[in-house]
Amino acid sequence: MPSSLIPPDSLKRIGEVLSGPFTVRIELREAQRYAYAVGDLNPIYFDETAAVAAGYATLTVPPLFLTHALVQPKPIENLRTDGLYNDNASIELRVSRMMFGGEEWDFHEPVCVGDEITGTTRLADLDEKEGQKGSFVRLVRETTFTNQRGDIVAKSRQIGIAR
Amino acid sequence: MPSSLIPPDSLKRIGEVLSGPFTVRIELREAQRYAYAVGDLNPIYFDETAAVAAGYATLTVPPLFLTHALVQPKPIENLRTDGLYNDNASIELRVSRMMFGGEEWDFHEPVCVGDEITGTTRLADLDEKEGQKGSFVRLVRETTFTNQRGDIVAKSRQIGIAR
Amino acid sequence: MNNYPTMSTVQIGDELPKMKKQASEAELFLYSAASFNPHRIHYDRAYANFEGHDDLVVHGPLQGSWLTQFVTDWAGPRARLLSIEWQNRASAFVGDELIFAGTVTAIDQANTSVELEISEKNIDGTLLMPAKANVRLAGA
Amino acid sequence: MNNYPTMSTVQIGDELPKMKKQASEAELFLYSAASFNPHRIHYDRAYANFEGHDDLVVHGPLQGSWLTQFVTDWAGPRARLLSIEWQNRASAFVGDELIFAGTVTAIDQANTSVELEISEKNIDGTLLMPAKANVRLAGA
Repeated sequence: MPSSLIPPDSLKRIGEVLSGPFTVRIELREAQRYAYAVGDLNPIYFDETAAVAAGYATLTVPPLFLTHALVQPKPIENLRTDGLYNDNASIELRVSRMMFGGEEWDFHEPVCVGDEITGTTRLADLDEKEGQKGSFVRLVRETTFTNQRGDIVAKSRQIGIAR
Repeated sequence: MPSSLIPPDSLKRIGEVLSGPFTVRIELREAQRYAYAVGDLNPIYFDETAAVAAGYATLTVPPLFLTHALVQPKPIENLRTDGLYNDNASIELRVSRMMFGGEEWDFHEPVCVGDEITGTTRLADLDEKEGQKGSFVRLVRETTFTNQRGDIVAKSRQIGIAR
Repeated sequence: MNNYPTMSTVQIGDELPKMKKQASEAELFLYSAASFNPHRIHYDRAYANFEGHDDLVVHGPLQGSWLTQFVTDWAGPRARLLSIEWQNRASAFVGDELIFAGTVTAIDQANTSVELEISEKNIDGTLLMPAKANVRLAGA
Repeated sequence: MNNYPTMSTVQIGDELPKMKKQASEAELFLYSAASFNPHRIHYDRAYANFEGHDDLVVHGPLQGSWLTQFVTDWAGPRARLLSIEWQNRASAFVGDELIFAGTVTAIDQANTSVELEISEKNIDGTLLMPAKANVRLAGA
């Protein structure tokens, strides 16, 4: 059955790189601003002695900060009315609303301040499902994060629900 | 004549260090986010070739970014109702409202990405004046910015008006 | 010494100490700023209403970071979060009191890790985010 | 080649090309974020009203950075801003059309620099920020 909500050209994009690879250095101040904003005062983000005592090479960072560390500065010319940016990561769908459905993370290696992290995001999955409120689209963006030694440090799957 | 708006203990603070010295590295991404937010797309902030052609060692940064580069991450526990932080830089005054009066900047040396900038802010001036709408307080915070070679790169004077 | 769980002390059914979060307008702003997210539904009430939200929306990833904090506060700094996942079932809004609760549901002695089931609810008892996490405990 | 002013071409009375700025809610947010300033008067309309402001307030330092951009756009990348100062006479609010204008008021051949008088006005013609700048021009 052809999908009513997903144009064929969008289906063909499964597997495509949506953003990256981008490489950034994990910055102390960005990570600490993030931890403070979350209200997470874990000493392994603020006190090098505590981080080393906990088995880290130096200060580590909140696990989910990785997503945000990769965000590239963008010009305001690309702002949309909703405050988000126009970018190539948008997938064309016959829907009126995209919602945040959830996330799945796997952590493989610690990430510390000063690490050079490379992130690449792909369209991992895109399909139409039937729910109680009718058809909806499930869209999965998977990001693989590697460090300067080539180790995969984490993978995230961000699930979008569109209807 | 004794000042009616400035308590004697506050007057004694003239010359006192209000914040710093803090040393920060000028970060490319922070500076570019600032330039984008201002809408200032000068190539000397984004294109290393253009910056070098204009006489800089590498990418330079918007002149007024210096103030913000020095802002320290702070815990949300210290947030006030107005969204600002409680800190020691507050000067006790018998006034109900503090307004931004203006700024004065002198630039001595270029500042480039990667520079280590140290900033120290002092209470440079505090006096009571008579205006058309009655007495007001003029408060001047002066910040001196030096680089990793010990050169003074800039000075700023931020003027607050309180009544 | 501390009271963090270890593989020898942890038991199936152990409950994590509850955690409460309640974000103000300024705290939502700070998270938007720290996560480089200019989406107006998190700081512009009129725009959030225009998009059909009752009030300023608490970011999904902020709640995700609260879930990770809930686990790591319990497990201690020497533990390692191995995985976490959550679903967004309903929105949280500025000022909402949010309660995090969790239970140890499985213990893997070979992997020195435990599985947790976690819930984030508002004070009406509405389940906002069900979550699961795996964490390797420190010590022996 | 370009049309940036040099010490041999600049004349007293030269006018800088006018510049217009108009900041949306999202742009004010982005400046608050980029300048690490959580003050609610810049993103929380109800709070701005509570403090007596007609609407979201445009940051003074943002207008200051617009003033520096106004000068450096005219002077070109090889010029050097030596000093700038401005006074905050009246507030600018989200969505206001702001017009920057300026004139060369003095030329210092020995210092290879010029002095500028600048104004930022809203479309009612209200002077929001009078400013002065000194800039060293490139070339000869």
